[in-house]
Amino acid sequence: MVNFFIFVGIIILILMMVVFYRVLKGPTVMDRLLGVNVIGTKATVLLVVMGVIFERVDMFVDIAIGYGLLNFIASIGAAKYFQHHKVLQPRSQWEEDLTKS
Amino acid sequence: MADQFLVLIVLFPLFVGLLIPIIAYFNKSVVWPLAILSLIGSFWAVFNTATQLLKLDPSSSISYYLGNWMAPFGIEYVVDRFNIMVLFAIICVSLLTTIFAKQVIEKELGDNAANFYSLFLLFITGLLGITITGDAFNLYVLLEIASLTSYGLIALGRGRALVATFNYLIMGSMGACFYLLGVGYLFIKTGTLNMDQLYDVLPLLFDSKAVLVGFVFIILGMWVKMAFFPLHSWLPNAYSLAPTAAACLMAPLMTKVSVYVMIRFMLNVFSTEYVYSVLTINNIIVIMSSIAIIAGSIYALSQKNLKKMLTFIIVAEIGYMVGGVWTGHVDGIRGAIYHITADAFMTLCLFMAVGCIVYRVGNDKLESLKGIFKKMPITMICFLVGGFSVIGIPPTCGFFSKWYLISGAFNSGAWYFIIALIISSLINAVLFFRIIEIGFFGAMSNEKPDYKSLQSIKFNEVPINMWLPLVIVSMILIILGIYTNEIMTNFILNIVPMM
Amino acid sequence: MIWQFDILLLTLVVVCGFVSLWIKDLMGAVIVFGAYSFLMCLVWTGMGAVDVAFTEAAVGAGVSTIFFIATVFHTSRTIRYNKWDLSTKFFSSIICILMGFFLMVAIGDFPAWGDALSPVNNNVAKYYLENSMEETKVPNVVTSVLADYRAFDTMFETGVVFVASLVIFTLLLQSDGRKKLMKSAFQKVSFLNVSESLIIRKACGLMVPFMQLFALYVVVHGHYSPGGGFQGGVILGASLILLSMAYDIKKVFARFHMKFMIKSLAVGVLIFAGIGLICLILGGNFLDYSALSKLFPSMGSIKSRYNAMLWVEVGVALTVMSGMFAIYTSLSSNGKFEEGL
Amino acid sequence: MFEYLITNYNYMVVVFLMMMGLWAMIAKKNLVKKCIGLVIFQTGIILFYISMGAKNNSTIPIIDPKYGEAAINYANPLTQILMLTAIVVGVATLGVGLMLVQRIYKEYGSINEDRILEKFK
Repeated sequence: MVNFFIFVGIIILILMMVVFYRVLKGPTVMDRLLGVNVIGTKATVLLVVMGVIFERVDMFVDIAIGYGLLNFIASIGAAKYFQHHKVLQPRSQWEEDLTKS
Repeated sequence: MADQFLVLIVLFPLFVGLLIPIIAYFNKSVVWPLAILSLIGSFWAVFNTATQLLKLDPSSSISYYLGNWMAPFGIEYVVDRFNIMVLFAIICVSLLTTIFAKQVIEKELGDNAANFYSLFLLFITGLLGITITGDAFNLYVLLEIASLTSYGLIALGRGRALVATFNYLIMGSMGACFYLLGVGYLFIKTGTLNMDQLYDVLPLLFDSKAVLVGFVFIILGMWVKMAFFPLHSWLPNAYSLAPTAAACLMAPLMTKVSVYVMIRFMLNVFSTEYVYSVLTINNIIVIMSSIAIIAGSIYALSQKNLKKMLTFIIVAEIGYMVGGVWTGHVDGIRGAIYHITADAFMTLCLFMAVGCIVYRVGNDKLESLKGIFKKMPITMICFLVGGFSVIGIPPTCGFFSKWYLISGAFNSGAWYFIIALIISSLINAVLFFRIIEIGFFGAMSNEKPDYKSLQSIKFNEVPINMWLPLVIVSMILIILGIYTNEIMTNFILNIVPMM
Repeated sequence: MIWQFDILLLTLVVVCGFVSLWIKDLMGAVIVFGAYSFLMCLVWTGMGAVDVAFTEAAVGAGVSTIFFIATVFHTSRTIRYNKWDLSTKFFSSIICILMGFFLMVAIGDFPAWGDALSPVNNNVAKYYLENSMEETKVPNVVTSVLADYRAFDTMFETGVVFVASLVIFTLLLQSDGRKKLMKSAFQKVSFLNVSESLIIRKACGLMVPFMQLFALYVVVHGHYSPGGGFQGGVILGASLILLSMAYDIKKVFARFHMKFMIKSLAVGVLIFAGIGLICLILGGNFLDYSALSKLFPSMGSIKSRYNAMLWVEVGVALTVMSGMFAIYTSLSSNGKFEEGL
Repeated sequence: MFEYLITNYNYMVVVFLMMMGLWAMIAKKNLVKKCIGLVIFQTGIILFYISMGAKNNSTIPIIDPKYGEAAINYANPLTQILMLTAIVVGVATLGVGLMLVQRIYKEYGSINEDRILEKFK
């Protein structure tokens, strides 16, 4: 049974890696933000899976809840950033800088 | 009550430091007296601990178990004849600085004064804790308390202080992290954090590479914290731009406490056998410290600003202590240990005097010191006593520590260290006699003295609570010098094992 | 510990750290760095360090990313193109490679990863695992060591939070802002008139009570499950942060004012240190909780340790909550305490 | 070889993380990037401590009669406590660092080290 859950965990990790590609490559910040959010959700599941492997689910659920409650704060913060600045792509700006100097 | 003095040393400033933000909302004028009271309480506790200690056998120590858990399981406080001296130095320096600082703080900080006092006391708490603790990880936490408060204290300064603080923050965190990493390397091989137990366990592991790397990183971390020469870049700006009161407290103490931690780890965690016999890097480090001394002195010579000059003198003094310890001769180590206390008071004397000058004159450029002897005689005489001590003129304590350092270097054959010490003394003499020339005769060399403007200068000394601590410090410098022999036989002789 | 997860996760962590240092858009770097702390949390859970993982989840996911975003918000987001500075790069790579070499050399000397017989796992740690249950009746050994055996460290750790918030608050607050802040104490502010999106407001409003309830559970249940004062405090602080993002800082200050915040910062540490002081006055050593049984004779020394730890955790939570909120408000409003992020 | 990799992989990652963090702290010119480097450096040390406290076939350090009382069944609590403290210290240092970045930007209008130094001249 433990092996099965380890297998499940590894599959989730591989799924995370697929999303991770978007986080690393992401042409705009929004891609990265969404990617990080998806990683956050996957991580919540993975925490519970680890709890099953350790045979201590009751303890790990606490962490998972805490994690779930907190991981969208960063997203809201970033959203508020874009509400004020309204630029997704700073590339043009620093290219300007580049040509000036 | 009698056995609780060790913890009371730390508790007085801690509690008052925490209470000040609350009290300041009701009454701002009681903050300064409260701070002084707490430091007097702490001084009382140190004094009682010292009397208890002196009744015991010279090589023994007093332990205190926090939470009543025995040593390797809980945290232990230890006082022996080594750190009681450092504790005395810390508590005297901070008490005198606090008495001195009232007007300066009000003038420079205004609204922020209450929070400044709180940070000030917590900084002192951190330093006292570092000195007294017997647990390697507890030392890290207290080191971080002292560092964080010092970032805050420096950043309250003027001009470029912010950028200087940021550099200090990066370097300081790097140093603390190196220390933590080094402790980790020892921990993974021994499984304990208590210094006494590490001392017992480590001799079995002397050929282990992990222990070597741990030692290197602990020493490296402390070098960053004490601004040993190639790693000194954060110090001059940070200390010369900090508010006067903060500079008076930090410049004498922070670096010296780091030197203390280094010596503590060399003597009482790793043994002298490991440091001087198993490792054979003595000569390299003594050469490095010789370079540090000469470089610090030359930088000091090129400054036009009084505070900046003093900060480079600190860099040179760090070279004295590191070099003295690493000569590997008993006299060198004794000289370095004695120099920790002596240098704390010397630096305090110089920084306080400069603080007084800045308070009256308004800046600390060398040109603006013309006729200062007539205007502020008490301050300048004390400044000169401090200066003579840095140069190493006999009745002051600077002479005796230098004498021990030279004797240690002579016996271990480190002639370059002797040369560096002599060159540095000469340069210091040039520095301070230049100030005497400007201050007393009132002119730069190729300018005609303007007697009329000198006549018009009036006696304008600083308030009594500023010059009185200054006079006390310069008295302490002379008294330490006169009683060198007693200090050596009662305290220092017993800490350094014979080799 | 599960080595398959460990290897995959650590590889991801290294890549993630590298990328966050690599990309030229600061906002992107900060967000990738958020993913870094998510992954670190999983690494620590994988090695059985649940309390550390909880702290990292609360701090990394909840708080430190927000601090970074606030800083990017108030400074600039673009990275200026620098000329290729060969000497600096050469110098720093030499230093890094030297350090890496030194550290790598010592690795061969370590006990293998996960070795139960290594000195670290046997010397002091073994004592805690075997005796903590008898001496304190707290099943979570991490809590008992944190709040009792090494309580002195924890007290100063709380002190660090106090110092950091005080430093940040003192240095960012401008003198005109200070007067305005004192005037605006506890004035009535309408919660209806806000510009933020309805969805965010409603969602956050629904979340906040549950978060606070959960945080209180974490604080008081720290003896039996992962968690304790610090984690609970961060979650409480995060709930206030969430509220001040949904409305704005002024409206949160109407309920939880700055003056009160600074006081509760100090009071938290004072509760901790005060309990220690009471022990000292009652004749025990500092922080020796068993001396409290003189005050409450019905509790034995073990029971009084158990209860004192609970109060200590409450003190820690109070300080950490107000500390995190104070740091957030200072950083996110650049010392003006008006709009915030 | 594979065995050696598994038993020492964590320590190697520690070395990589610390090298990356140190590089960022020394060589990067942007102050926010320096702060990121600082956090990576600290995480490296935390990973080092937690790795040394891991045990094969052990559960989390919360005593449960189901697993018996033998210390070998539980992960090491001591390293975890030390690192809890280190994380808190790290966050506090990070907060102070970011505060300084904001103040520096307010005074000098830039967070690039070179450009700030240019303004001093």
